[in-house]
Amino acid sequence: MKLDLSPEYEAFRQDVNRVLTENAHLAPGPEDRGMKHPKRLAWQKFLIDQGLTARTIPKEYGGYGAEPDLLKSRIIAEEFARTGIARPMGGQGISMLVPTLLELGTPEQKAAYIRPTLYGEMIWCQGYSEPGAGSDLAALRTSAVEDGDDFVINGQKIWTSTAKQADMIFCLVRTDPNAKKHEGISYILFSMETPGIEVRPLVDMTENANFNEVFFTDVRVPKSGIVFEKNKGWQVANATLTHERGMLGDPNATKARFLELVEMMKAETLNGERLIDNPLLRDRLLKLQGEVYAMQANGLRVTTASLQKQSAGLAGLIVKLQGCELNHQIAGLAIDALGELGILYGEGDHLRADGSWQWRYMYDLGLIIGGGTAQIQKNIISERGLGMPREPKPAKE
Amino acid sequence: MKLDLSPEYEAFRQDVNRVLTENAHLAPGPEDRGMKHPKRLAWQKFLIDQGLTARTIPKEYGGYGAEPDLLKSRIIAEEFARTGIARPMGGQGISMLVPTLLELGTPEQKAAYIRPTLYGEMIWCQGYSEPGAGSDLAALRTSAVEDGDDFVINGQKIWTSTAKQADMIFCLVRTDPNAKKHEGISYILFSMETPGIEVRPLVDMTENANFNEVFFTDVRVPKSGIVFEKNKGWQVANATLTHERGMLGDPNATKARFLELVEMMKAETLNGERLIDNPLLRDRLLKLQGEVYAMQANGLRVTTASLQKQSAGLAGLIVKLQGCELNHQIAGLAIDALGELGILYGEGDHLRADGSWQWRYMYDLGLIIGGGTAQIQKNIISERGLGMPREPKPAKE
Amino acid sequence: MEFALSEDQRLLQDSVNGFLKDAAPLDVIRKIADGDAAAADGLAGGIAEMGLAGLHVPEATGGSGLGLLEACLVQEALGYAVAPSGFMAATVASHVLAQAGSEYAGGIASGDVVFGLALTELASRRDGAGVTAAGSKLTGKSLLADVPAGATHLLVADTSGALHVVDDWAAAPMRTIDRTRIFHEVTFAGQKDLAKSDGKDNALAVARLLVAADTLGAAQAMLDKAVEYAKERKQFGRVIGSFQAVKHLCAEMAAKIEPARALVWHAAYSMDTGDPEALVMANLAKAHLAEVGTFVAKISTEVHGGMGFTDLVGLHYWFKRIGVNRQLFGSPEQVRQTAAELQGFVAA
Amino acid sequence: MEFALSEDQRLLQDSVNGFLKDAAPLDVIRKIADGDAAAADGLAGGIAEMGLAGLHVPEATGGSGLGLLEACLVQEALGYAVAPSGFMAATVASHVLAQAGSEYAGGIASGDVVFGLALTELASRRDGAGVTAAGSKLTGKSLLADVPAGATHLLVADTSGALHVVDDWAAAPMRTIDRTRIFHEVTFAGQKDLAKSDGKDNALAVARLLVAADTLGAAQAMLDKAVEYAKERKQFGRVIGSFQAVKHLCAEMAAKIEPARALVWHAAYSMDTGDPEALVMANLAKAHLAEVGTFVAKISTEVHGGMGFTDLVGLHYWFKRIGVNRQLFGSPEQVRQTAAELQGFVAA
Repeated sequence: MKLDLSPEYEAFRQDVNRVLTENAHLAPGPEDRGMKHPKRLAWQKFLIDQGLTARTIPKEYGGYGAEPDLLKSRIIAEEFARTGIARPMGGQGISMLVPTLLELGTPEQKAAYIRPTLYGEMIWCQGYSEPGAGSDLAALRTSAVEDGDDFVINGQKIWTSTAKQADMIFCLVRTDPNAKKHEGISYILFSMETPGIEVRPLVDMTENANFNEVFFTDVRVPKSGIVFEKNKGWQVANATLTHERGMLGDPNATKARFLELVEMMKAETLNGERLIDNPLLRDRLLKLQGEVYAMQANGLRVTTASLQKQSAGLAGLIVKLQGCELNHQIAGLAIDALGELGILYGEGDHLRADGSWQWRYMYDLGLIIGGGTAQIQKNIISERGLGMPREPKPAKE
Repeated sequence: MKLDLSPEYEAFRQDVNRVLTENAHLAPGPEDRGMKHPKRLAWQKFLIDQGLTARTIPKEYGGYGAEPDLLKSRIIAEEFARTGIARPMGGQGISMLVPTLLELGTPEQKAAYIRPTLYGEMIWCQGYSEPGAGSDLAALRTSAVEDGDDFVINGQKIWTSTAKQADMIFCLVRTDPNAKKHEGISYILFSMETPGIEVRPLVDMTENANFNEVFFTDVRVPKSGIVFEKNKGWQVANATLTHERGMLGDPNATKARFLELVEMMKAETLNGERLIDNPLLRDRLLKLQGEVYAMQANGLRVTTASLQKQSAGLAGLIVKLQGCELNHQIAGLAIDALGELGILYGEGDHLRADGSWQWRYMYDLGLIIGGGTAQIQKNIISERGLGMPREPKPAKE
Repeated sequence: MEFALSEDQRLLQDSVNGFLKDAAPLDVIRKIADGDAAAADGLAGGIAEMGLAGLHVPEATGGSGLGLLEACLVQEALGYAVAPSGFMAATVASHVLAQAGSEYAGGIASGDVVFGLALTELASRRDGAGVTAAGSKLTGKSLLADVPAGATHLLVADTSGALHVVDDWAAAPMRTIDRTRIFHEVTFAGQKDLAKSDGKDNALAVARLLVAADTLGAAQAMLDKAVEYAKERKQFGRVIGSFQAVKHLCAEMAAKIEPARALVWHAAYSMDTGDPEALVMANLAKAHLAEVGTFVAKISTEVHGGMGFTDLVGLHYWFKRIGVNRQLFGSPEQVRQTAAELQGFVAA
Repeated sequence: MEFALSEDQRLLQDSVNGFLKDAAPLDVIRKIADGDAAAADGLAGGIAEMGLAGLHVPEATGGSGLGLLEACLVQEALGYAVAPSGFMAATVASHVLAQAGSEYAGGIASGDVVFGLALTELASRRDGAGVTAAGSKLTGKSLLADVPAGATHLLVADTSGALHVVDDWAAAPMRTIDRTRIFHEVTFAGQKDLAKSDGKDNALAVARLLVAADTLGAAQAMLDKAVEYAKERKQFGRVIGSFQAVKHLCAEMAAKIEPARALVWHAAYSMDTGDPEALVMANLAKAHLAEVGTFVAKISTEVHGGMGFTDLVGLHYWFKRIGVNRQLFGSPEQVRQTAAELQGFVAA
């Protein structure tokens, strides 16, 4: 066990920190609105050139071309968090599509899409879930019917973030209605400019439209958009799905929220007494601290496992279930501690932290549900982690 | 809504109280050991003569022969609780077998068994559960094979209380191995003196043998012991099973335990401070008080429903699940409040309340499990109470 | 001995539920949440026509003379429909003022007087809130006051716990997660105190009891919606209501709601019959329903999956109703503390 | 950066687990619980032969010089096997005494000295317990002292929080639900204080950390047994482990145990490396494992159904181990209070 860094990595951390702080003036701020604001594009290019993002992606596709080194990637992420300087662009194009193309894309697809995506010139959205296919994603029904060199797509997607801004979509469609449900699906790329696509914002309980519904009516797209092979879309999607699960429940973000809560409870008072001096609120705070520290240590185990190219096993499988729940509880304590001020939202004199505790309380509940509900997570933990049997298939009635 | 009693019932309560207090000297005490101690038998006879037990059972079978009046029965129970005078005999013979015989027994069976059972001269035990048939009681395998006028019984029962003291057993056996599992079962009565019966005490986590295992090896018993009809035992058993479920989780007993806890927390100190003055322990106490009062009020709803010959619906179905869990939590808080003294058990200077908090903590966990685990209870609540579908039958592999 | 609703009580329940089913369906609630004044006035007018404001006003002073049990049934129905109304304020005010022998109770019944509540500081003072009474003049501010549209008077608690009536104040809206109900920050600059009462414990107990009933209704609605959704929604070729995990989540909600309902009824009945434990029960009801409600709000949303998170089915209106109720007139911990003090559990 | 066990650490784990598998199977534990001295001595002798007592004693004074992380791995193995031992006392004593530069540490390693702990009153005083130090003499009593068979010395805390070493005391056994471990009430009537230390915070942190590791092992055992049982036990024609409800109960246990293990390791590593947050983490580990352990003990028993309640499978030995550990050296609330004070969260 060794948690401090070797001199080599310590030096790397200092380099990263220096590059970021010396060039902080180049970073975009909240005032630079729009995903393609020139300042954002320039900052993204700078970060790639410096190897601070797209780090391990081959030079030929516009990446920095470094050897994979998870520890260095972790150091970079930590320095962005520590300095609070604007992070590189994220988005599902960079986090999910690019790895997929690198693994399974045709040379043409790689050449056409990876570079502009990395540089933020091409925004993507994801067309996976449907109203009738949530936990049971493979039940998706959006159809793609062959017609000459094209597919004609009809159907509806939901939970599509950045659909309004997206230039392109990577989408799961059913290309063989007669095959078993996992075997008739294809993974296809096409332009959001294509006629017949309608995007409707999906307002949620936070009052924001964090997601959209996307409707396809006779959308004609070229067959060349298929990734890997027709009817092999399920395998293509799974690589990135697992990737997505990993993204949820980052213990460092949880730790940061917990520390915010501590500061708030030191600053706020109730009937003239600091909230943190209230024994009941303090005990709840300390209970959560135990869980926060446990999840943080668990995160170190998971990172170490990936550094050593090993599976983290249960330690990895439980992250989403525990992490999202813990974030929800941290926000819940903050709301209870603030009492009648904790339920304020939107705007107003007495509003605290822009209502972010309430926003988190609701949004984290959405994350508990999204990307595999708690029930799905428990199925996975018990079956993959504990080797318990799957539920028997129901008898046909 | 009306919680106080009408004058008629108030008068009845006073009569009951008078009879009990004036005759308290006749009541047996802990020193009068043995279920058939003369003093116990005499007290039981006195209580029946006074209509304070076996109240609604016809005179011809040795009962008091009064009209059913749940409110009067409730008043009687409350007066026994209030005065703390020795209650009438209970036991599964009186609580479960007698109602069954009254409904389905032959004239001979009624004549032979009900009176001695009521008077405590005949002790019964129940042979239902088996090692392989717990939640899934209908999977029982103890076999009864016809041989002339007899059945020859082989197999094993478990969770049999008072098996050591019992003169007789009411037992579920499989009389048709080829029928569907619910249709090959018979309900049969026979003597525990019959050769081939072995009783082994079943020690549990409380260190006591609250139950036994009973082994049958070629036990030959007369067919005349069958109640109702051969292979109809499942229906016979169910009437009494539901009866048993009702018995668990009495809210008045829970309230009494809670009040004990309050007194304990007022009397005991930690580092010189009364336990009840500790804000964390007190808040947990008040949380439980809310649940205790809720279950007590729920109990009033259930009683009222039965008074009005109506089904209590959900209010009745949830009693066992919530009640046992609440008792377990009350004991759990008592243990935490007593800290290092709360884990003492058996004997010793510093032991509190004879270790009854620990005994309850463990025994209540047994009750959460026994007579239908929490999982079974939730199935029942969701299916019978909320009308949700049963799980689909698994496909044959 | 009968612990059940009388025929009249069930009729009252049915009539209020029936009215709200027509007058406050989800699309009306949405309009009100979006600030549609006509929709809000329409609902308020309908409720006024039912004469609910005078429900708890003694018959002698022109009211219906019904008890807090009936009031809780009405409030439960309002919570079930997430309908905003001045009913809670009217009921708390009529309870306190009738006890104080004040003449205002009659005005509440006739509708000439509409009361609001500024009692938050009885439980918690933050951001310098708190009203002080000097002579017969009030100064200071109260947060999260419940000021119904058209309110003519406020029942105000000062920092000593004494209650006052005023007919003049400055109000600024306070926006919460629950957009169906508007709360206010009210400020007093020497307004005249028209009547004084020391019924603080009663006022808090009644207000908290009604909030408990409101949460009970909202929680029952969330359970009903979850069960209904689980019976329709299909995944993996089965309705999700046939999965044991989903069934058990629904069973757990029901197992908590049923006894909670009995507790609210029992507490209200005890208040009406002057049971010595009445105030304790009313406070326990508020704290217990806050916990049960929070559990149900989360679990029902989870059973709804992604739909529960969206605005499409509107489930969040009930989620937010329960979330706001949890904090009104004191957090669960504060309310349990009151119950402890009422029982002498707290060292003097 | 590597958060994982080293090769040596895994070897240590395997050797201790392997030894206990042979030396402390359930039937041996049953014998010990039933007071079979030979069985107890046999196990104690085997553990002594492994030289575990000196594990945390500095090499300079003849010990193995291993850290608290290694000690936690050993304690976790002992908890997994519900095996009684003097290891916890030896480790706490050697930690405190080595820091105090006392010569006793060497004796612990050689086996000439066997330490017990009388530290309960650092967290809680009840029934008039408490030891006072006047001059160099101790008087008073300590409850639930951990006095291993053959103990020659005790590490004793007085009411001021100072620690003392004594080699003479009167002891009366205190029987708990856990019959595998015998605790004692120890009484002092002017016994001589042989060494003094003020390492109170450290002593508590180490003792609590080791209890956390012990509970971790016991909880892991209860999860393993539940999963194994659920895969074998059939009801309704299926192994119960195929029912979603049972699977989810097991998943919930695993989801709590995995991060808890990481917390114990991290806390131990922090103590070994002198991390400024070390004491906080050690206390959080004790409190957190107490909660996780209580949950797992209940749920694993439920998964075992009636069998879990009986003595037949002996599951209750683990249930009781966890139950006793929860209260040792302070209840969860008390331990969290310590963690709060260490962070300056408590108003002076």
